[in-house]
Amino acid sequence: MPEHTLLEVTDLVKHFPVGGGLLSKPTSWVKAVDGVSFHVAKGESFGLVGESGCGKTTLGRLVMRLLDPTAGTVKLDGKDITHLSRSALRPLRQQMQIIFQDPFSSLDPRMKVEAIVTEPLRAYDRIPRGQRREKAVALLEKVGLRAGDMDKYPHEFSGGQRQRIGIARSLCVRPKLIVADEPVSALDVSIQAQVINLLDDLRVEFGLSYVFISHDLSVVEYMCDRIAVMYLGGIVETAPADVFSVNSRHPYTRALLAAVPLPDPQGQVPPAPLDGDVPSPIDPPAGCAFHTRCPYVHERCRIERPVLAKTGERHWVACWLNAGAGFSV
Amino acid sequence: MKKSLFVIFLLAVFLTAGNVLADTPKKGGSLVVCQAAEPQGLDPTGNTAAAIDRVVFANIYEGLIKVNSNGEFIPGLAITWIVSGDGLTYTFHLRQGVKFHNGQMFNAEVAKWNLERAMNEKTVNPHPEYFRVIAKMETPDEGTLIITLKDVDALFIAHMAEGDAVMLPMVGYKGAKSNPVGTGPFRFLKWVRGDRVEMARFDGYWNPELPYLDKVTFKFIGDASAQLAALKAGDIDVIGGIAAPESAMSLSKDKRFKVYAGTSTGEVIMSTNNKAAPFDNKKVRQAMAYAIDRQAVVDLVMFGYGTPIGSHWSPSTPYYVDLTQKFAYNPEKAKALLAEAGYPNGFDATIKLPAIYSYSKRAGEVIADMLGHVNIRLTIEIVEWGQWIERIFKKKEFQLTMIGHVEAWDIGIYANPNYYFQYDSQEFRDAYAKALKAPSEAEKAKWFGKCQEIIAEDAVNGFLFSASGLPAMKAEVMGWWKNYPTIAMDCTQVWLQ
Amino acid sequence: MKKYFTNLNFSLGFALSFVVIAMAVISFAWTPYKPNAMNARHRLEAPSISHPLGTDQYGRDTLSRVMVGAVNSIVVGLVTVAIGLSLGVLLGLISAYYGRWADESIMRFSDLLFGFPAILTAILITSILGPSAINAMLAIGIFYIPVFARLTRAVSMTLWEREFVAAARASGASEWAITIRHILPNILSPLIIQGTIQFAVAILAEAGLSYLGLGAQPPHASWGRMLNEAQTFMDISPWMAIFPGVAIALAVLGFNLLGDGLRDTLDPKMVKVR
Amino acid sequence: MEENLLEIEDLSVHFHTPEGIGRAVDHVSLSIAKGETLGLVGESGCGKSVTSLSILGLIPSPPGRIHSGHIYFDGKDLRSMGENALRHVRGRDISMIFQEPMTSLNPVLPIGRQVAEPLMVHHRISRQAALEEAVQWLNRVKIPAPEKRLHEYPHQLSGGMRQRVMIAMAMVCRPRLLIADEPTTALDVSIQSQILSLMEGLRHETGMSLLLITHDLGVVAQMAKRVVVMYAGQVVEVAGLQDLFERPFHPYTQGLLKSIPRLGSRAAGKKERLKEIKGTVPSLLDPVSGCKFADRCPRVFDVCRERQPELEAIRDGQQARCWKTQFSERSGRYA
Amino acid sequence: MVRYFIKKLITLVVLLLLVSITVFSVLYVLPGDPAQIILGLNATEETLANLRAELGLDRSFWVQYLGWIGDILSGKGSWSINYDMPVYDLILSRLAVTGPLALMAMLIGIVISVPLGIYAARHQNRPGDMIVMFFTQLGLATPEFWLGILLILLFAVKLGLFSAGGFPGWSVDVWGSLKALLLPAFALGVIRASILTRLTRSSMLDVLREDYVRTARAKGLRERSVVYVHALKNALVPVLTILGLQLGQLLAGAIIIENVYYLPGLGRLVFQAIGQRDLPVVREIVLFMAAAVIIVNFLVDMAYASIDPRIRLE
Repeated sequence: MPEHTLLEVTDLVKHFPVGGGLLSKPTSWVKAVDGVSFHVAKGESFGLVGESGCGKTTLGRLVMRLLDPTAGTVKLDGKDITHLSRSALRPLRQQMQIIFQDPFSSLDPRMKVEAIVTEPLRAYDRIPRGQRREKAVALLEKVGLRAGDMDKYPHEFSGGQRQRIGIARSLCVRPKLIVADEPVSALDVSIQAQVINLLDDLRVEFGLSYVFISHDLSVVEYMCDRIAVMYLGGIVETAPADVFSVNSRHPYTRALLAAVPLPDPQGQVPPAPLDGDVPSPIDPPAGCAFHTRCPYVHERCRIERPVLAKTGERHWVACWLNAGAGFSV
Repeated sequence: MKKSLFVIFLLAVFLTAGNVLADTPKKGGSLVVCQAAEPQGLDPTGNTAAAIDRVVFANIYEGLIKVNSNGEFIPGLAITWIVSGDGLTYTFHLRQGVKFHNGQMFNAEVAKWNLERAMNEKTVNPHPEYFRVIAKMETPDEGTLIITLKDVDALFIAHMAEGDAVMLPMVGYKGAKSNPVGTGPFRFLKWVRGDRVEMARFDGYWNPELPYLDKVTFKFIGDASAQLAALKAGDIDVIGGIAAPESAMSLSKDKRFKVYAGTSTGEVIMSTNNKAAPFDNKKVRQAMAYAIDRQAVVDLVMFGYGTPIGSHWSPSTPYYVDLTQKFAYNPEKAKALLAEAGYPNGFDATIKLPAIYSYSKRAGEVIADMLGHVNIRLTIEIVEWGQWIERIFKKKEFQLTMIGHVEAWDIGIYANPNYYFQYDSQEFRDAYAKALKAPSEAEKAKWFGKCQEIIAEDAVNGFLFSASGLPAMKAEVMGWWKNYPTIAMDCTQVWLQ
Repeated sequence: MKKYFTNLNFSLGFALSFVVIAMAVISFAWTPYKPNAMNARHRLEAPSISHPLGTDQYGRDTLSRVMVGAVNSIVVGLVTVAIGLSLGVLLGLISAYYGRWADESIMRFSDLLFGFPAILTAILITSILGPSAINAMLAIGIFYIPVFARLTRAVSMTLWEREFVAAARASGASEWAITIRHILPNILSPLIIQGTIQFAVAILAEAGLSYLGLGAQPPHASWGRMLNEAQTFMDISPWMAIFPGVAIALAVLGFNLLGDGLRDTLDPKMVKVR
Repeated sequence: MEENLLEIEDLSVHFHTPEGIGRAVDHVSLSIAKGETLGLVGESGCGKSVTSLSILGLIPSPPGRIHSGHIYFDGKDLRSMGENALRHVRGRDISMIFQEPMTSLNPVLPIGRQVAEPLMVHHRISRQAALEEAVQWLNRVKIPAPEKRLHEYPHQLSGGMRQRVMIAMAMVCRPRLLIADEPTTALDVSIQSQILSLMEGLRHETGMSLLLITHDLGVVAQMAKRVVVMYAGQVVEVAGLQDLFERPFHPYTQGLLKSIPRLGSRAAGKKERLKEIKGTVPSLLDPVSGCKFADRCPRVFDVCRERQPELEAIRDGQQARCWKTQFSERSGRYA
Repeated sequence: MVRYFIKKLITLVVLLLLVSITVFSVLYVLPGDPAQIILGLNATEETLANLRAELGLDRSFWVQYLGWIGDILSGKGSWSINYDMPVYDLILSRLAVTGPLALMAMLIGIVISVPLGIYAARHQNRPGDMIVMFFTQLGLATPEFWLGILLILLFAVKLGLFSAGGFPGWSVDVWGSLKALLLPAFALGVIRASILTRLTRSSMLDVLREDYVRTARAKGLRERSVVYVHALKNALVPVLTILGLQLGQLLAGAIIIENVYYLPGLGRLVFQAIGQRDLPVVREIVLFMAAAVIIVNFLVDMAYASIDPRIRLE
């Protein structure tokens, strides 16, 4: 394990109750995150990729302790924050911040930009108004907005600009870790590039670590140093970005990669690499969660759940084929 | 033993009737009578509510003695009654061959049983004291009932003529509340709750000439304007008593209808809590009496349909003394009296008005305005009937209230210091006791008159007016009572032209 | 402010409510006659120059009484909305925040209240406490608690799920700070809108209770009771039954339109919660 | 040149809002040949969806209104057709599928009914027969156990299945043109590839034309033969697939292509900084006198801000709306 | 569906139980002695005590409550003090007035509102819509009892076409009884229609903006089937909720209009029974009314489920 591990997540589990009321117990549980371990080094950009419902967003919020995990631990800078109370967490919030997907929902429509970007400051100490404004100006300029935007309301901005405001807010307390939850998914292509570049620049400038969550493989590959692929609440593979597209080993990862339409003039549609839908996270398949759709499924996959096994430099795969017989495609 | 004898023959009834009616009565037809309040059960011996008596008394049920429209006692199930000289023994000669609607026979035994039932300690008769004056009863034969009283009771005959003393059959009396059986001219058909009570001519009535009508329906329409509309639309023939005098006003202008502005037994009074300051001060009460312009009250509240009174006695009841001039309207005198009583700047008080009676609400508003002119500032609080009973009548949590006392001969309530207005006067109690034991008419008149004067002088309550019964009907309805000296709407001799 | 007045609903509503409020305010200083002064010589008069809306059965001036009645209606509106807002918002916030059993029990409580027919409950309340203006307000106000609680709950529940709340949490804001800084400002405009509409509803409800004799007590003028008194005089002086009703309708129309106008301008997408 | 199945000429659609008139579609012309797949590409709000909705007269009105222009389908002007005649074109000759398969299906009707409905309306066949055909189509779009599914409701299906139902519904009358408005945007990539290959298969089988509206250049690259690029309500470039990706002419098109990260670039050892297009899309409400892209264009000239360029041909099958076309011809300053 | 049904049913039962306890305790503390009211002002203390014992008023709260619930569950019900008959029969006879009144009002409301609402939605912001919306605003602002009074003024006082109130009774005069209910039902119905029209309109507008309506149009459906098949069924869901709420409230809440027209309905009965302290009647009717509201809501939930497969198939 590399030195300077900033974030360490071990066997994290989150189950959400379904149904249930005043008198009745929940009828079932959504196993949104089901035993996930990973770590993020200082300055590293770690990508979490997967299809909708795979648990990546829940995982992001668990890391931020916006949700309380059902089991497992989260360590930030070596400190176990899994069971810290809200007030005990408060000082630690300076070290980690989050950026959200929806630039409309993530900004309070009744707050002015100045108040929004400096909100993280208000949780700690009373900073004089003048100083706050100075800080806000600096932040806005850092993300490419103007000081004059400070007294506007969010609805006066376009989607890309709002996302910049969200980024400014997350930078306010100089965090070490930023969880970016689909930060560019809601943006138009031409705006996406602006935000991606901004995030990339900021990372260098502030020495940030990212947990970068996205469903878009191209963006994740571009942004991240290491990529984890999630399927039904579990990580099936983590691989360094530079080998991800060519040397990934899990059948699901390969299928995903094959399904991405490349912006090159092919003029034809390749056959779909996967059939059927993702099973329900309420009742995930036994054994390997992917076995219902896996073209290489064999007996063991149906019974026993594979664990992540190292197959290369910083490259781990949870698949019986890889772990056992040294499978390669 | 010298006996005085009152014998009034049936013939006399016919004579009286003949005088009243302009034409020869015709038989047949049906009549729909409207009354505001629906009775709560149909047994007058279990409840004093006037609504019950109005429907069933004299129509379905009869007592030993009846009252005619002039307030005179006439034979009912007793043909004659003889009172002994000492006023203690009453010998009733009962009518022979009288049948109840269910075929049971009426006789002295039944009469005795009824009276005993009313005095019984488990009784729910609201006035057991009417009967508990009886020391013993004898039934020498089927047609004779001899009652011996413990003490002289001047009102015994009057009480025997009230709804509390009607005769029920020994078999079938238990259902009286919903299925009344009596000896009256009409037999009960059905009661559609919330709407009407129907009764039909009883063919076995002891007077084969009566009643004239084949069917009588009592319909309950609570609101004045709906009553009026129903009468105009022809849905009903008679409004037993118009609740809103404004309706009488508009009806009396219409040739198709007639309205009688007769008298009733009721007195509308501003009941005053005589134990609550400042009303425990006689001068304050008298000042209020001066401050009230009774004729104006009658005009504003009743549109003129009513008679001002000066004491707790209705002009239609025997022995009435007109005391209205005792405290003739004089606001200056009222102010002077108030000042004397220590209230030169007047005072504030609350008057609680029962919500169910529009006359009392209206009278309350008018009185509040009038007393305001002498600086008695009244706050009006409308009280729902259940609350009125609980808070005002039982717990006496009030200063002033407004209510009509409809029972005849009820001046005795002033002899009870625990009655809700809490009037405590030995002088009155003595006078009342004397009145009750008065052996002669002259003595009775003297002492009942004295009673009226005492409470008038003490200005116990604000004596306002006796409301007219205000029966209204189609022009062709004949024989309806003009005055209501008792609580009944006697249809026995009503006929249609 | 200009954007409000370009809205027809708002302008009309504002004008009507202004008239009603002005009527009430003026009545404190001046009415054509003393509203409670009886005059046996002038009773049941038809509208004329000296009595523009006629007189009632005691000869009181209807215009004066309609003016004073406006005070009554406005006070009822204010008090009931205040009752509903203060308790309803609190319950709604608790319900939305704690969810689970707190939510469940508060919502069942409001179901229970909704299960009782409103008028009937009002009648029961007044028969226990006695009929009075204050008790009528209480009876109406109680029904506003679930109205505002549901609205607050519905709106704030979606707010708690919004990402800016998560962002505030991630910034270390306490739950209390989030409620004050984010939730309350965002539920304010739906509450104002609903409050205006409930204000109108309260005027209607009070008129109904007064009509049954359960509202303001005589001699104080209230529109509903004036109508009740007028009913028996309908064939003698029908105008008595007209003007108080017109007053009610205009006042309610005014505040309803005001509410709709506010909704149009403040919060076009707001869902009406029953 | 092949015969065009659909021809849109100089179409303008305006939205009347309290804030002013929004020119959602501004003099747009395009055509689709028989059997062709045309890709219509652009960012949100560029007018691509409005263009497609106006073909069948489905613009929400108010506030939208077709201001001018013609839409010819098979030679007939759809705009001058009566509502009733146009209704017979909808669902029979031209079908549509939409982005959100959840909201585009009626939640309270069973899917069989919804799929069969166009048949009952246009072919006037009995419900039974229509349902039988619906089963066949559900089968063709690879919905397992279609007989059973007939009676199910949209919420019981996954997103991918719903979009298959939408496709079946659009196909039952064998339309000659299918308009697919962002058909896979709401879906995951693995489902997207299923839907795309299904659509391509059906197009191939039936020989219908396909108007594919998308913002995803990758999807276009797989499906289309020819591409129309829209920006701020205008067509800015029309090109064959190869030309578009290899020789994009309009600076906007060029910018788009350079601004997307390409999968596999890290493995190839090159992480180049993305070329971003600065600024944001202008509001449709503001009347712009010059080129609408001028404010964001890296090579803007004075003339760009003053006059609007026309769509000009650059080479066979490629057109662009840019003053560059003029310069390249007259002064050769640009190639 | 079955799960949903059972869940709703349990809620219903719990709610009814809570209502019954609430009703009973409220009436338990209600001041006013029924015995005194029955026997009148001059009754003696002894007679009063006798009657109280007979009515069971001297027993403890829980004994009375359990006795009452027992009577209700056994189908016996209680006995009216005033009317001396089973309260069930009393309710039934009054329901014969209030029931038809509520249904007629509802019917009038629906018949007016649904077509108008759809019309207004389809002509949004055009003159027709504005006129409809204006009248519904007026309707919302008009107290129903005032409308009732105005109707009396016009049809009874001026034109003499109707009587100003009262009810002849079904057994006496069916036509007359219907006629007696017409004006009050109209007054109630018109006010309800205002609410329902606005609701139908806004619900319809929402639905008409939905994607699946666009889909239906794109399929080439006739506008009629787009509106009445695809849109209406969805639009009716919120309308149904309010409809149920209104019907429940009408069954219970016609008190005022019954007072305006002097109809011997449930509302008037309970209003009077409170004044007379006929507690068995009050209790049972309040429970009945609350149950009516709750049960109608339950039925609405079920109707909902049958319209909306998302609930039905949960």
